[in-house]
Amino acid sequence: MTLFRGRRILAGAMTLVAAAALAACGSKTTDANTSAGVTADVSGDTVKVGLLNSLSGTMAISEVTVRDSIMLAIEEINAAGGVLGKKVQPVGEDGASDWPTFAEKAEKLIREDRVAAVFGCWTSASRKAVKPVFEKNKALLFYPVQYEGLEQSPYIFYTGATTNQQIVPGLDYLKAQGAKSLYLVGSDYVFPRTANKIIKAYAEANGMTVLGEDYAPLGSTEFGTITNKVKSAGADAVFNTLNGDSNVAFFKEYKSAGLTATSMPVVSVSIAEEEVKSIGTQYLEGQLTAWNYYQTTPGAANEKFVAAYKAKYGADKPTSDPMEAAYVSVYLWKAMVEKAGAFDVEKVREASDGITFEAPEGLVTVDGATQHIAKTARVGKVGADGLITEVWNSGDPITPDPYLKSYPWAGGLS
Amino acid sequence: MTVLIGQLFTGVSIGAVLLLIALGLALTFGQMGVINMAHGEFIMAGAYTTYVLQQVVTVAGWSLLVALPVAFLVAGTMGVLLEILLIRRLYARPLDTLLVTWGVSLILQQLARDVFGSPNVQTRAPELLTGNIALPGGITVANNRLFILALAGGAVVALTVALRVTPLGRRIRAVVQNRDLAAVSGIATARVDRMTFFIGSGLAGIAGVALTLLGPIGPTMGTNLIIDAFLVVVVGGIGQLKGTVIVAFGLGVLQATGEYLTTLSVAKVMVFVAIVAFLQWRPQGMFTLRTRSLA
Amino acid sequence: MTEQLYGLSIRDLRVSFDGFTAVDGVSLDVAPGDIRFLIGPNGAGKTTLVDAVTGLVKATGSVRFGDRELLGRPVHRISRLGVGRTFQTSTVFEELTVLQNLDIAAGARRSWATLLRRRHGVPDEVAEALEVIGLAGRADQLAGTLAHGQKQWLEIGMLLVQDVRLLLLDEPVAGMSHEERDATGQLLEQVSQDRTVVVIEHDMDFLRRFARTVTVLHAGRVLSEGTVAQVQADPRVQEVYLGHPVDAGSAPTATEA
Amino acid sequence: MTTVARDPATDVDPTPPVEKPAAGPSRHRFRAAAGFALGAALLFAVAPLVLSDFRLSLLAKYLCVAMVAVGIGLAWGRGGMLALGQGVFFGLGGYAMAMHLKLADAGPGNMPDFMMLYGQLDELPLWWRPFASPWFALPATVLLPMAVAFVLGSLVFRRRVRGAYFAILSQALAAAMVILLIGQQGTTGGTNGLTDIQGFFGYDLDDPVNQRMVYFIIAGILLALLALTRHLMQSRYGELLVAVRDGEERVRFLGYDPATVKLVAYVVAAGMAGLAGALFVPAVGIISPALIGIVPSIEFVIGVAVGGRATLLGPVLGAVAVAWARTALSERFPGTWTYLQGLLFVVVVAFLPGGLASLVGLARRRTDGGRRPGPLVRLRRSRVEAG
Repeated sequence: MTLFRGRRILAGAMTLVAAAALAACGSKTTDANTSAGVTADVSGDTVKVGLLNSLSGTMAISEVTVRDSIMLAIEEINAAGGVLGKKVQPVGEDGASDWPTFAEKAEKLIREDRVAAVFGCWTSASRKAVKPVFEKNKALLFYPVQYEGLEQSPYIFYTGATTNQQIVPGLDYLKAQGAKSLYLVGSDYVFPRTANKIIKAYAEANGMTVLGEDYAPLGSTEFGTITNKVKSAGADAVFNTLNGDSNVAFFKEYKSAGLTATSMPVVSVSIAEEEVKSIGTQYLEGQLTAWNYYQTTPGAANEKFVAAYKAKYGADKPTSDPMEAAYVSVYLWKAMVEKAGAFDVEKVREASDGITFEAPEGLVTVDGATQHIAKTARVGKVGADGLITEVWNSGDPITPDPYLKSYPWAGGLS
Repeated sequence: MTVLIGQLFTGVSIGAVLLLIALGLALTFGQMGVINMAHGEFIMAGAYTTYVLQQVVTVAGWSLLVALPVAFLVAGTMGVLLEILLIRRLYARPLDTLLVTWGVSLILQQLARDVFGSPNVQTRAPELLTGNIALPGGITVANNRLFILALAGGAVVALTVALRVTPLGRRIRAVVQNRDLAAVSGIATARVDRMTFFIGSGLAGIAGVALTLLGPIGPTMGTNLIIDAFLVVVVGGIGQLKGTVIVAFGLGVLQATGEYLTTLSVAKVMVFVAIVAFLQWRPQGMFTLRTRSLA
Repeated sequence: MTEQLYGLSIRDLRVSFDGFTAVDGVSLDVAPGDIRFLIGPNGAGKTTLVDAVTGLVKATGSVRFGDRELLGRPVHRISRLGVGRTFQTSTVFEELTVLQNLDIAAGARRSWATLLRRRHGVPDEVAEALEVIGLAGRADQLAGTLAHGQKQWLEIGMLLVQDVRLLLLDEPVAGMSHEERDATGQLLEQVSQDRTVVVIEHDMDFLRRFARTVTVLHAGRVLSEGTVAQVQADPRVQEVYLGHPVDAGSAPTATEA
Repeated sequence: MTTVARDPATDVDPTPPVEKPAAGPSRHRFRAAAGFALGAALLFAVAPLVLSDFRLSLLAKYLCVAMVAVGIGLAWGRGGMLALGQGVFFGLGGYAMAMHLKLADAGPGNMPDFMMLYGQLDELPLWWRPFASPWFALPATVLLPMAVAFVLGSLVFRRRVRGAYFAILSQALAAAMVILLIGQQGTTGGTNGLTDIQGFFGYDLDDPVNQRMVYFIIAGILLALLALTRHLMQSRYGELLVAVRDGEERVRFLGYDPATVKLVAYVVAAGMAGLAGALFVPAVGIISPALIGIVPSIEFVIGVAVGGRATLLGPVLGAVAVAWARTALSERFPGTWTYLQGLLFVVVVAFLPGGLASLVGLARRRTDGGRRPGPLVRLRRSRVEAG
């Protein structure tokens, strides 16, 4: 017994001594942030970049396609001579649909592999999880998915749409079509809840009424009740921010309840060509989506992208907005590095403002102040062939405004 | 009022889905004590069977009808393989079947991902089943829900009849009530176990076919269902189908009502609280085969 | 061992499962210090009677041990009133040692402070029980490695250290060799000096040698009661057992309901 | 009730046997002390020297998982309660700690960033306020999970909900907890959870030196928990717990209330999971619903099964090994980890129920020359329920 107690005290003492000794050297939160970033390893004739996507778990469905298009861009760039004369060497990691794993893998890519930039993440939760890692290590993340805005990190470039490039134009379109009332359906997570706050503020300022707002847990596939509520509310249109599997169940239920694109159109912001394929045109035909890119978007750049993608991954594989944004993000990084003449993160950031690229979605311009991208908003309609055709666009690229500062009605939101 | 009646129907149809996915478990867990976490993946196998068949039989209505027996066979065969390869070794330690079959379910999910790809696949439902019937008073009843209700009802009746009338059914019931006595009475319990597993897993396959009418068909579709299914069986009590049926519909209506009054999230939590409360009252579930071994 | 001896008094005991009445109005008295044997054909309700007395199944009527009513109390409370039992299948803790088994049995009244400390040495009552049941030499052996008879003795030993005043033993000599039966019988006689013992047994030879009184149950009712000789002479008992020869030494193999 | 004699040879015991002192207590104690010193040396001296900052922070994360595993080993390995909802307690501890650290980061009187973004709250919600004080938050990381475990445990154990029923209920609890947390995005951060934690009681967590300090605290607490668990396992209570696992009804007939016995182990395990969650937060900088649902809760169990559920060190080594394998394999073969994880579950639980520890036991017995009655003798399960 005595021996036992002794050990316990020993352990406690060791902990305290070790902690105290080390704490004495550690910096306090009040100190100026002195931690130096990790510099990328560019000593050889290659430069490493990190690809951080979920290859397993629930998000793999979407994120694998993003990984594919990033790989396509890297291949094209390498075939054309690389970046600053160096071949780009991708280092892939699996985020496994688990946010802390994303943080762990981000740290690994930055500190162990010493990559020059990381491309990836899909969900807001994974981005929020890795954001401190990139900020702490002063490393770059290119995030390719439309998101809820209200964020601006010096070490993240957002190549997908922020709210004023997707949701607000979508609402503008509905308003122009004469919609007076809306029903909001979304998955229970950050993006839909934030999007719906914006929608409610917009509706209030524009004389529309929101008749109801429902959330389903992520992955939920039981939409009987929600459809019932939607139907009895009788809104002019439904604004849908559901994610993933839930969309399939929702649209099957929607059709069963006798609701159609003509009687009550649904505008979705998370359904791209890939999702249309897995839900089935039987259920989606005629419904609306709001994005910045469709496979059918006209232009030489897109024809080239679609052809290259299908050649590499199969003729039955559609291209979609997040894939395109991911593809574009690699080219934007290349342009920034070349303008800066170096892979150094701070120099790349300084060089970013005003970089343009003739993307498949049309001309995009990097806004150095927000590190978002000016892009054209598009509303499309799902056709019988599973492709989405544009029915409206914003004309010019919309300047990103992640905090909606230029919209008076959004004053209370951020 | 219209909405309330509509909600009642929604509740019943949620119940029918719960019943379909829980029925097989009521047999394998309720009667054999095996906690098969791969049951959800057997459902998935049924759904993918529908998808594959649709590539061959292109008329949606026929492919769905053909898929029912085929999915039963496919999932049932998977169940028998699982029983022979693993579960047979584990009858003495039921809790461990939970962990082993969870491992199996991970493997099956990844297998589905590698074979069919990560994205969900789509099947075409026959047009008849995508419509609805309008009742007086503005109430609509979805055809696919009616179909599933009928399917669930049919499965329960078929299972009940099979258990009551057929020689196999009598043997299954004998083994459930007293395995040792059945064994000394000359019943090959191992074979009965295998058949029970075949039927239980086969029912999961049928549930999978039905679910293609409602939701996504993908590698992870089973994981969302398995806990709900187990809760139904646990609350329903073991050894009898009656409890499973009542509880499935009860929970369905409870969830639909809760969801209508609050939100789906709150409704799910409500259902959980109700279950804990219920088990306080009847720890062995609603109906339990009263044998002294359970006293 | 100066504690007072109590008797068991059962009045109009009824137990039913889903409409089937397993015990149907049994009344019987076991005198303090008696060794009472309960016999009867399969399905007579013997084990159910013991289940009811120990709180394992719900029952109506009255069961008094000394002046305490047992019915309606939870199992562990009844146990703390000094009523202990064994089961047909041995139920020692096979992955604990003999000593640990006995120590646990002895400790139901221990405080948490005691429980959370390690055991030091062998408590007196445990040492005593080890001697009585003849397992002193095997104290550190895992109970699962004991021979069948030794397990049954360990069970009885656990009841002794538990300091029960009423022992209810369900077929204690089933599957034992002749030598083991004798040893068990002597153990019962020794135990009954300051305790009351009720034994369910099919083994007629064992019964003839060690029973002081016998109650015959049939179809949930008391059929006959008295000394061994009285019961054997009872024509109703002979009738019931006709076609059910219960030979000495034949282990029961069928389910008793 | 079965009186049909079961053949002891075929009636395989479900749970691996309890370790038994091999020799006299003094030798045993010496061995334990030596093992403990060795573990301390490895954790405090070797690991920090050998591993890079990044790998050391990963090890800190693994050790948190190991803490949960120690508790599961006690509740499941010794007590037979397959706690499949430990993520709930891990989460409660983690959230309690993260709430305090978020408030500390924000500074007195301020609100955490996400609340203003997503909640648009004018003031801190009432139930957040106590967490501003470390004197409330720190004890809460342990006491809150213990209290929840106490309430749930007293409800279910007293009503004799056990075995599969208990496992499934605890799983459902994890699912319900996740849904609740996600639904309250404004005050809990929703699916994002609480992220971007900067400081730990005034120390900047970005500083590698402070990360190292966090690692040492975690290692020290893990050792202390091991010592506590070892004591519990070897106490009379530990023996009683095994007895309850193997024959709950029998223990009841001995005059104990098995519900209380189980409750203690369950509550202690919950406390350990809570502590682990609390320490996970400074080590990794995030707590989110993704860490506490059904899947992570089952994953806590796999390490325990692999290492050896009924042993003291098995769960710790198993948890660290599985977590390490996951990182290593998913770095090299992303995507195939799922297969391996599944196979690991199947192979270990089906064919090696005693875990890797039973291999060690096997080897040791071989060297002992089979002198003592090996617990490997397949014992038959006490079938008290059959009474």
